Amino acid sequence: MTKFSVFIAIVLTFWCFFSCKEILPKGLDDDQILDGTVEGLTEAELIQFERGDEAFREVFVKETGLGPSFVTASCISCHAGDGKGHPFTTLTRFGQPDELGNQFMHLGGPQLQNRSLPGYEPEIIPLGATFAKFTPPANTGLGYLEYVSDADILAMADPNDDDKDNISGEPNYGHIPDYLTKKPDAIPKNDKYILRFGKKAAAYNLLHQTANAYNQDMGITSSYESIDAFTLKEIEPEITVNKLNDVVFYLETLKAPIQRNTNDPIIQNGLMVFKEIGCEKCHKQTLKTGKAPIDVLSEKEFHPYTDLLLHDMGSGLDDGYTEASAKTYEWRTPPLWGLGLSSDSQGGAYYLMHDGRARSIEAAILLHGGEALFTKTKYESLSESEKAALITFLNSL
Amino acid sequence: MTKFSVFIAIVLTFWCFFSCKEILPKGLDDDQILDGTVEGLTEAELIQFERGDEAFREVFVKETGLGPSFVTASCISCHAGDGKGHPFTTLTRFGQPDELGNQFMHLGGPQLQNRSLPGYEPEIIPLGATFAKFTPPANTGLGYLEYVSDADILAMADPNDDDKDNISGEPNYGHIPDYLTKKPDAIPKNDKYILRFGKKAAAYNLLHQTANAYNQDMGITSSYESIDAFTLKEIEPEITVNKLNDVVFYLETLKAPIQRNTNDPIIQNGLMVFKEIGCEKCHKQTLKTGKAPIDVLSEKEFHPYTDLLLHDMGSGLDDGYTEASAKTYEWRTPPLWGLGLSSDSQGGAYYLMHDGRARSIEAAILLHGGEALFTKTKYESLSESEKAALITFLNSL
Amino acid sequence: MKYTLVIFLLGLCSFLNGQASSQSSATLLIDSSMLYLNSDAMYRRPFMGNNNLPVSIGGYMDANTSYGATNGSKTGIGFAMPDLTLFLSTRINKRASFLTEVAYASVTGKVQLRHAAIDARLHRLINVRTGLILNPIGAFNQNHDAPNYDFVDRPIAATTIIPAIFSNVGVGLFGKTGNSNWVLGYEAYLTNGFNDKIIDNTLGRTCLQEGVSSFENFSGKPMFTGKIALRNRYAGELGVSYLSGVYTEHDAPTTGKVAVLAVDYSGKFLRNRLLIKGEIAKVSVDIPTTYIQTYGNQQMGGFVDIIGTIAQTSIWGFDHARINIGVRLEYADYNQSKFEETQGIIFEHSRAVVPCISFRPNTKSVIKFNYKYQEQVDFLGNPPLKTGSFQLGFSSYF
Amino acid sequence: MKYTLVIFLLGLCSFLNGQASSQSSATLLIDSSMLYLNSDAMYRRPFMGNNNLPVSIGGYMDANTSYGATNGSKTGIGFAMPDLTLFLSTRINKRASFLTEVAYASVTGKVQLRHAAIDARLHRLINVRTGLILNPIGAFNQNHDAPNYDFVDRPIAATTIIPAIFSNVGVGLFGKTGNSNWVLGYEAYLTNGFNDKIIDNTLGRTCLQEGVSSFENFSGKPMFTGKIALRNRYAGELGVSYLSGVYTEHDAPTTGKVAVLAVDYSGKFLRNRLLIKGEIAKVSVDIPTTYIQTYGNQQMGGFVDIIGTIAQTSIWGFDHARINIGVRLEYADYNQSKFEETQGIIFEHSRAVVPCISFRPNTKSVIKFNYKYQEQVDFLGNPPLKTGSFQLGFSSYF
Repeated sequence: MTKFSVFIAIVLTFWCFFSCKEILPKGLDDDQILDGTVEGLTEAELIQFERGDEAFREVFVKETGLGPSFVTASCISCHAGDGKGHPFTTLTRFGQPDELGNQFMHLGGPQLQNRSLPGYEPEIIPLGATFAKFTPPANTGLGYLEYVSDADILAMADPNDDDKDNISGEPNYGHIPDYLTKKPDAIPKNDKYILRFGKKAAAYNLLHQTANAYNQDMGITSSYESIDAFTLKEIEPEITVNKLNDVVFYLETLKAPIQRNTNDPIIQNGLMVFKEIGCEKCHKQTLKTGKAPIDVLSEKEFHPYTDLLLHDMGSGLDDGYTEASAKTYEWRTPPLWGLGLSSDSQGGAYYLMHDGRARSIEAAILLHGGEALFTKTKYESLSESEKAALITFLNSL
Repeated sequence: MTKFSVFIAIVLTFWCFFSCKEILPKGLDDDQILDGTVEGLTEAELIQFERGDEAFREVFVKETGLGPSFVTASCISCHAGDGKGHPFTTLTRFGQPDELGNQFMHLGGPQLQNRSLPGYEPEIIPLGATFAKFTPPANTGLGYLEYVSDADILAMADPNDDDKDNISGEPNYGHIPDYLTKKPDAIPKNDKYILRFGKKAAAYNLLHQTANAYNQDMGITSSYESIDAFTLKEIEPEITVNKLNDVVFYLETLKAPIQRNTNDPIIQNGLMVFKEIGCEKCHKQTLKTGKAPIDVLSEKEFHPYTDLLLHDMGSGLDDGYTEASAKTYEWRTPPLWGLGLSSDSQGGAYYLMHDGRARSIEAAILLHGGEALFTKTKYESLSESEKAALITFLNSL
Repeated sequence: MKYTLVIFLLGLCSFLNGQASSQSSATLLIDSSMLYLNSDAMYRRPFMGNNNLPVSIGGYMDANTSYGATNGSKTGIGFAMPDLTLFLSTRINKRASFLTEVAYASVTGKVQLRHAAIDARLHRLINVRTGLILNPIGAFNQNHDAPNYDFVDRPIAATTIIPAIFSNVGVGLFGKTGNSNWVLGYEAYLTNGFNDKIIDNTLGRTCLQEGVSSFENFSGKPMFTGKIALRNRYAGELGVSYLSGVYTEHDAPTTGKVAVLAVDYSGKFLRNRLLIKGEIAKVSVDIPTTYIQTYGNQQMGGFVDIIGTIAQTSIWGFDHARINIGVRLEYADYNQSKFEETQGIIFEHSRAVVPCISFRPNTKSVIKFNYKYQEQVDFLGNPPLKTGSFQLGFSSYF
Repeated sequence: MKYTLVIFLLGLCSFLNGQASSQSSATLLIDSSMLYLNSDAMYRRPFMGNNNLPVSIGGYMDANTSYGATNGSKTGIGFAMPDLTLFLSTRINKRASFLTEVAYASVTGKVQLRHAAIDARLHRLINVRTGLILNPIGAFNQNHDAPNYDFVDRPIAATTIIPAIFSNVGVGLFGKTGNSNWVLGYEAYLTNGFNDKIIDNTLGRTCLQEGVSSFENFSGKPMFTGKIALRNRYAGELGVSYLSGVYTEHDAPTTGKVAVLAVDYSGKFLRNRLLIKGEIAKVSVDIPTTYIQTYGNQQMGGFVDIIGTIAQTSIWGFDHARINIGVRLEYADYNQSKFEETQGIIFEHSRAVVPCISFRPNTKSVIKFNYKYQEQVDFLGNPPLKTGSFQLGFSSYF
């Protein structure tokens, strides 16, 4: 029966076609993506991580409490692949140029809900307010950053520049809401606590950050942050504390980004340049966690390239907007880990610095002013190959 | 085919029939009904108004928290068409003749839940308590009354009758529960605030009134008023704060009643009589709102015919029952707007004065005593045509 | 639930083209030359036997659209399909038959059983009916098929005073006697009855429909429904029906009595060119005196349809097509009590007039054009809610 | 509910081979020597008449299993039965017929009505259809039966750009004209349409399917769906269809416009050994400017199936068994807008290639073996989600 042989031939042709492709597509290697858990979680912790991951992807609708005014409808839409965000979800905060606390809370501050459900008007910036735009940061490795001890942070601080290196980082101190548990190793000053998350380090910990984000980014109230962002009235919780805790746990246990090609001599050279010209004075290569309630995060060394401190970044980056004790020109050193993978979550492009204005890593370096001016100048005087090595190194993070 | 002509004939007959009626019935004109919104609400505000309207119509059942003891099962059953109520839903409050606060709270005071679910006993007035009956008031224009400033109210007060006109109105002062936000322009006295809603002006604002009404009229607890009226124990909220806020917003944005036939000379004459014989000393024609969080209610003039003050109404209206600083014989001047439409919500009849005992406008006038005795006497001495003009005027409100 | 359907549907599968041969279809898979195993059971159900008695299937569809206004607020145009039902009947043996009516509830997506009972004849006067029974209270409940009516909506009183469709699990007897000019029939059933949603409902008024509890009986007391009907060939049919039961709360001792008395009439005159049909019902419900008076203890309502055929002719190949005009007058008073406080009457009533024109190509189908004018008065008697609407409907048996 | 179905389904069972006698069954309880009473109504429905026209019942089943991986995360093997449907059709009279399709929704356990309409013919060019109608937008929606396709999954664009199965209650006209070489047909319906779940959904993108509101119309404005199709004996059929309506929130004044334009083609060549079939659709939805840009106001998608018969032979007693190979290419772009902030394009698209081999023992049944490679790109255009899977399916009419 010749037909049967035709059949066999066709099947073989098919097979050729298949073998040319990834028949069962593999994922990218772990060092090519930002998501994934820290190693060593227990099974119970993995279950909670999965729940948090699912909650992180939840798209809210009218019925589940979205808005009525909001920035976006899900966590994931700002942090695709757990990476940095896109100008589309860049948010705006408004306030005032002094450090006496936000004067516009009764007018819907600090955050602008620039979108709304049909039939509702989105918020607009009130007259007289200053504002800054914040691009969503990557989520990875946040658990490590959360458990760096206050003592370690203070050890890196040098508010009066006692060592005369022009770098005078200091922590952001602020009052924290009652629903937050103080860290056992907290070192408060005048009832104010060291804050560490966010562009201006205005969030105390990931619970603070998450409860705020649900409330201010999506208009989702919780029993922690129960004031509706639209009506400014206290309303029923729209998510449970359980779900909020799951998301916090998810953020805490997302793995730290993994550096690629660490043995490449160009990259090793780039790291040397990074240290030589002074980048590492703020973008500290290595930190360690203190005691953490999650075992695998306890007393671990890691490489975030940040000191979690505020630095004067110069007038070019001064938006006239303050949070807690951070001045208008002060920004928290952003961790550089995961930098090389940023464009995979920003639609193939770069949107760097706090508001995404830098369209490449080099552009970002060149925007450094204030305390970083000296280092930026040094960068400019590097040879092309040194510059290339530095950029290659940064891209490997 | 003659049958076809028969058919046509029939259709025409039908058409005649239709044309004799309102085929698609029109509603009554805006000045003939009490419901409807104040003008100029935003789309978002209209949405909230609609939600509040729906909640106002909700009939509670066992499953949704009704009772077990209650006065009625829905807001609307006391305020049909947003107008005054009927003796069927006239409620009873009990207490004592002094102003030291309700002594019967532990026995289910201040309000009598005179009905109950099958299997439960309704409440009875405890031994030794005095009581008064309160007919449900109309809801219209309440938002305007809510935002009259304390200063304006105090300006109308004359507790010691300094101007010697026999009229000595004073505000009701009382402590207010924690869940209420104080008005920014509040003028407290010894930690007590000016109350303004209700027959004896015992409610601070519409949220106070509404949370109380859910609790005491229907046995529906909220996180504001969480003590179950039957068991006197704190229980889970049976409605959400959201819904409560929607109903409050609904009440705030119900339009003010619109006067009819204002150009009719008889009515204009009636108004003159109204002022001449002194009615307007308490039933103030024109008030204005202060700053209000709802734009369209802010700094508006309106014509409620009340001063929101307590007045001695004489022994005939003394029920021996007090609320806050109101004495047994003191009653808050009820707004007269909407008076002419009262019978459209009271089943075609009139039930006027605080407990509905007056079956006509004239009967209500004649029940005035105390501070109003002088004016009542003047009324009695009017000519029939003057009396008729006054009544016609009142009916036009 | 899932399994139910899977099995059901698989069973039906074989149906598609197996009609020609009454030889049972799926049995080819059972080799009768061998002994049967337990696993063969599904293929050995009696319905697969060769000598199964015939089954009939049918149903009806009812779809409509309307446009109207209530006190000045206009409704737009929307389409609705309130009814899609399926009937099935089969003769079980020479003395018994099974009949069921199933409806698709379009809003919930659920299938709703309206009737499913086996009737067995012992004698012309003594037939036993058991299963889910359409209670014979009034006439509409047992004769509710949309294609039988020239009006788009069901009668107000026959759905909100008497429940409709009102069926309960139970058992009872029926029978009739007579001759070609007169017939007298009776029905008497004991069934499940009502729960306390009769008075614990969000309508704010007594409503039997809300408390129908077809498949469970919390009170432990059966409900009685009975009817006597007399028909004369010329004068039409007159029925008197009575319901007596209790309503009760789940897990509570509280029960109250419920009674309904209904009288119905239908007659055809002028060689079937004039139809007069109507019913009137009176409901009594025990309401605790401490409960809200808006839940009345007496209700009354009824309707009358007058339909005349104005043309009977041959149109589009339909030999006996009819054009009817008619009118329905209806009234429902949900609360016949008086206010304790004032001794004034409690209103809470509704009345409507519905002129209609309809086209019936044959007896199975009807296209209906109605105008409905309705006034609803609240319990205090305040100015009514007036609704006027044009309704276009289509109902057909299939 | 359980009882409902059990009883109903058991009842239907007996249907299996009961067609032989058109003599009706249950009427034994109706004594025709006497007058009928109202209570006889349930036994006097037309379907019990002796001359009832035949009813046809059928359906199809679709079951499959698959194994694959998405970006390295493997799915295990699972079995699914996405479709189990039942058809019922009956002729009401010489000008009208009723047809319904009911599907068992295996996930929810509900019975889902897909189509239930009465068609009445006034003229070859003027037929009226009323009831729950399959809206003729694209070709797949009206021709969705799994046994007609050689692919396990439904086309992406025909289910996520155009809704499927998409049916709404309404009324309309259809008709056709032509000769043995050419035919031109049209359809035009007014039906219920969409609610605001089109943009208020948990998918985070505009999706017509989410907003289908078949049985209720909140907007008060009917939706129009129309199609014109032209077929040539040799060149195949080309259809152009258009949908125009609004979507709305319940109890809110807000409405937005929805429009869909679709073009479909199918043709058979080489003596039916080559089949080409495809459709392309463009969706426009008004989105408030203050809403989230991930909910796009323009969508576009389509698919093309190319199937060739490589063997037509006699196997296992099937005389005309066929072996087909083919491929489906498909694409769906859920958001054709640009970001306001960057003027960069919004991606949010999906594309797939699906080679297949299938075995068709006869025209009613098919065994399908597919490989499906799909890439999904998020709205920012980040590296895609890649899925590859082997799918084995079986679909058959019954």
